[in-house]
Amino acid sequence: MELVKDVTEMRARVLATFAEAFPGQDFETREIPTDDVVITLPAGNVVAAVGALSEKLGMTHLTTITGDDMGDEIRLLYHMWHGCGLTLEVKLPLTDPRIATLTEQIPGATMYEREISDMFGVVFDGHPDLSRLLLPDSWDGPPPMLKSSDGAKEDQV
Amino acid sequence: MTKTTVPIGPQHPLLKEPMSFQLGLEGERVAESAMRIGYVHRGIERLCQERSYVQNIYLLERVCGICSHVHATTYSRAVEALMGVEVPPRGVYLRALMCEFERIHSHLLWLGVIARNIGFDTIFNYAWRDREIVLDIMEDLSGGRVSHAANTLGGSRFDLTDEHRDKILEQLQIMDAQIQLLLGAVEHERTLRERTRGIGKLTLEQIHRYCVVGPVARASGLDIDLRRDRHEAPYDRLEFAVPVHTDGDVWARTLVRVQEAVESVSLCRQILNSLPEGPVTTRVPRRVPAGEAISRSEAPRGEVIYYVRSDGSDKPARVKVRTPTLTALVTLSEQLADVQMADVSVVLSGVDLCIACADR
Amino acid sequence: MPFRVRSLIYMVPQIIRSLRAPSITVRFPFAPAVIPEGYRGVVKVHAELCRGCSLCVRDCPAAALELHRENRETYRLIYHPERCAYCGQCELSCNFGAIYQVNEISRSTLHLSELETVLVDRKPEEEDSEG
Amino acid sequence: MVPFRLLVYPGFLFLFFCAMLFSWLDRRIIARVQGRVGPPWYQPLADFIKLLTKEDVLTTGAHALASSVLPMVSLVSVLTAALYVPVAGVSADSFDGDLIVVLFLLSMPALTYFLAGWVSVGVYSIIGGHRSLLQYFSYEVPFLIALAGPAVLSGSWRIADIIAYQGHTIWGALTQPLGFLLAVVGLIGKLKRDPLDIPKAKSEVVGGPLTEFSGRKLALWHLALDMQTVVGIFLLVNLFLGGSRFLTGLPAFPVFALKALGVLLMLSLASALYARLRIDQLATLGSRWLAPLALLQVAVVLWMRG
Repeated sequence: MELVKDVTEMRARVLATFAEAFPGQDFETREIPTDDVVITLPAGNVVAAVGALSEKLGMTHLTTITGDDMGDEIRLLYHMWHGCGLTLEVKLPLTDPRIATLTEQIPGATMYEREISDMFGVVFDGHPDLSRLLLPDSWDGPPPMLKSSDGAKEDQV
Repeated sequence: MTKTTVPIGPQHPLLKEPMSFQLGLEGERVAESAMRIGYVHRGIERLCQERSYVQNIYLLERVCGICSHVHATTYSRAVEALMGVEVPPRGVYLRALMCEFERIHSHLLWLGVIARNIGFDTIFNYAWRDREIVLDIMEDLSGGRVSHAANTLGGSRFDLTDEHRDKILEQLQIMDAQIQLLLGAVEHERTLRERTRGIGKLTLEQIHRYCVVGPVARASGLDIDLRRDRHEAPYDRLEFAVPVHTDGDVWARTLVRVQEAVESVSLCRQILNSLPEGPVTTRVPRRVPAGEAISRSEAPRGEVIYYVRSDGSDKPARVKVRTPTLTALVTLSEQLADVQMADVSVVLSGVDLCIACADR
Repeated sequence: MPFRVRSLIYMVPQIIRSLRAPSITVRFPFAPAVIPEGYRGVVKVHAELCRGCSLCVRDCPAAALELHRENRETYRLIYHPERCAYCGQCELSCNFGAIYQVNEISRSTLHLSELETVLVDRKPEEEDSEG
Repeated sequence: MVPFRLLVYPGFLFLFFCAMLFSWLDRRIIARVQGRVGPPWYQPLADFIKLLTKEDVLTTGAHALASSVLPMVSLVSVLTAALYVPVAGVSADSFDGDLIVVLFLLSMPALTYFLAGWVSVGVYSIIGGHRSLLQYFSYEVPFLIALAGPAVLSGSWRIADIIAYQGHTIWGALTQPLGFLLAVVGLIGKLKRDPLDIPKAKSEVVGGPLTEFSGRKLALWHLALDMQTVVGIFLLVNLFLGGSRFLTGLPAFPVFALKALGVLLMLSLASALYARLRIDQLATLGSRWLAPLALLQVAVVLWMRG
């Protein structure tokens, strides 16, 4: 397995791959400590981007997906690792957040997507089984990690 | 043949923490399995948003009871990166020292658990007896056996004197002999090998597909270890081998883990012998500038990742924890397919389940 | 599978060795429990050093410390061992070296409320006599 | 004389005492091997009394009568078998062919064990019951053939005659070492001890057939198993180690006790030395190694008799 040595190289390689896969599109990028490049993508492009990365660069290791309620939108961060970190950032609207599932490219994403759908109410289109992962089956409150939720009620703790 | 449904969990002698499996059995063969976790979900990620950066160290230490130190270290590293603070070299070494002790402790604990589950109480007692040496060292160093509270933002909370170091080196000598005994038993003992060989096989291709990390991945031939691959201090100045096997079964995982423990003993010795002089902590600002940071480290079970976002206040805006167990859980349904009822215990303990980690 | 006698009797020398070695079990109630020197046990305070700045209260992750302040001179610092996580952050946070941990374990009681300990009970006249 | 032999020595009371003693010694030996201290001497008795005082819970759907009768059947068949097994040369009764009766009575507990799983309807119980039956077929055949060795050699199926035969030749364990080893393995399987505790493996089937039993019934089950251990050990001592004879002039009882403790030590060490086998591994072991080797031993015995 050939690993990428540093962040600058990672950024250059990934951007070159994306320029090929999505011609004519510009991507906002930033570097964050320690050793990570964040690339912002439109929500519809994630599946194609992950496909291109695994095909061209052999990057198949998805570390996890982070959901983050920014107050006005939900951010999904797809953390990947291949010698140094690469994070694909996607922004979803707060009302009816939806995105295509990654489970076909990367079956390991199953758990992460179920967790996000539990905690943030994001719907992953095409996911084989979006049942509850961490929350109890009887949970009927809003997704607990959203800023608008005030956590669990007393009898659900 | 009629199918019986056998519940394993939420409470079962095999599981040390609550999780639930429904196994559809045809005779003794497992035909289908369904899994449910979340019984020990404590909402730690949400709690983190309501506590200050300092308080979170102790909260995150309680994500996992076994690899508590590595969680606190990884989190501290992310916050230090946000603050732009560099930890003095002695602090870095002491953190790594504790991580390696924890690795020995975790792997021996696991060896005991799997030995218990295959009915080998002698190995169980030996492994846990020897683990006691490491626990004593850690208690001596930091004041706690399991929750060490050995980290603070900006460095390590404990320091070593020279005589203390010599005492630990002496104890490591005993540890070395004991671990060799256990390694010999794993390599040569026949019943142990017969029970674990060919069980829970994962191919390299499956490892890639499910993004599995840690000893489970290394037992299937994926040569991945963040301590080495990230070229980070102090591991870039220490010599250690990363044991990799290609069989992909529980026996290979056993070997990988025990050999890793042997390597860790040598790492501890190297760290103690090359401990740099100087302070162990540096002063940190009370406020954390806005920004985000990702920090990764190699926990005993594989890669731990922390994503921390700060909005400039004294509490983090988002802390994301990914524990290595979550990746291994996905593979369980494939590992459990077609095994015998008797091997369910071997498969489940083979991946080193830490359910509290996975639930958070 | 080849038949090897060694693999069947591998553990024999080990168990003979441990038959001769002393047992490691501690007979707890009959033998003294040794608490190591550096053990982080219950929290104590050098009352004369405490200024009531409440830094320890603010940093305590388990909310085990409480400061009840009436005015600048009159305050009480209360400690709840049942909530304490024994992490020692209070010791680290204190700028005056007033709060510290000792290697004792908290006693057991029948009622949680009995555990509550008043660490500092500062009244104005004490302040005067010291000053 | 007969009531004394039935009830006190070598009957019920003596057996009860031995069951407690052996169970304690066994736990103590294993503990020492593993670097622990082990329980105090009164632990097995305390466990027994504690279980007697516990509430007796019956699961829904379980057969009430069968679940209270089965432990008794198990205990009674072990006690009946004990009547014909001499302790230091003394037995309550003896007749020509009593070895066969003893062997039959000693396989009764295995059947009741299976039925116990069957009547108590829990999934773990039923799986455990199936396993105990499968295990029965794996160990019983080599065990019986191995025990036939001494009988064929001495030309009698009466235990007293076999002891007498060894008295004027040498121990059975020396003429048939293989048979003795196989008999010990068979006994481990019969008693469901580590490493052949497959039907009650805790990490797999919780408590096996006894999962749903509690209180007095569980106490009786444990007592039956402990007594079975004692009777099985005594039987091996009589058939393979020459009963109470060692050198002329030595008193019978201490010699017999020493030999019995020796066999117990073998059982304890075996459980400390090995991991539990899987049921299919035991079946393979039984049919590929144990049974053919036992047959070989009997063939050698026949050749020795000429």
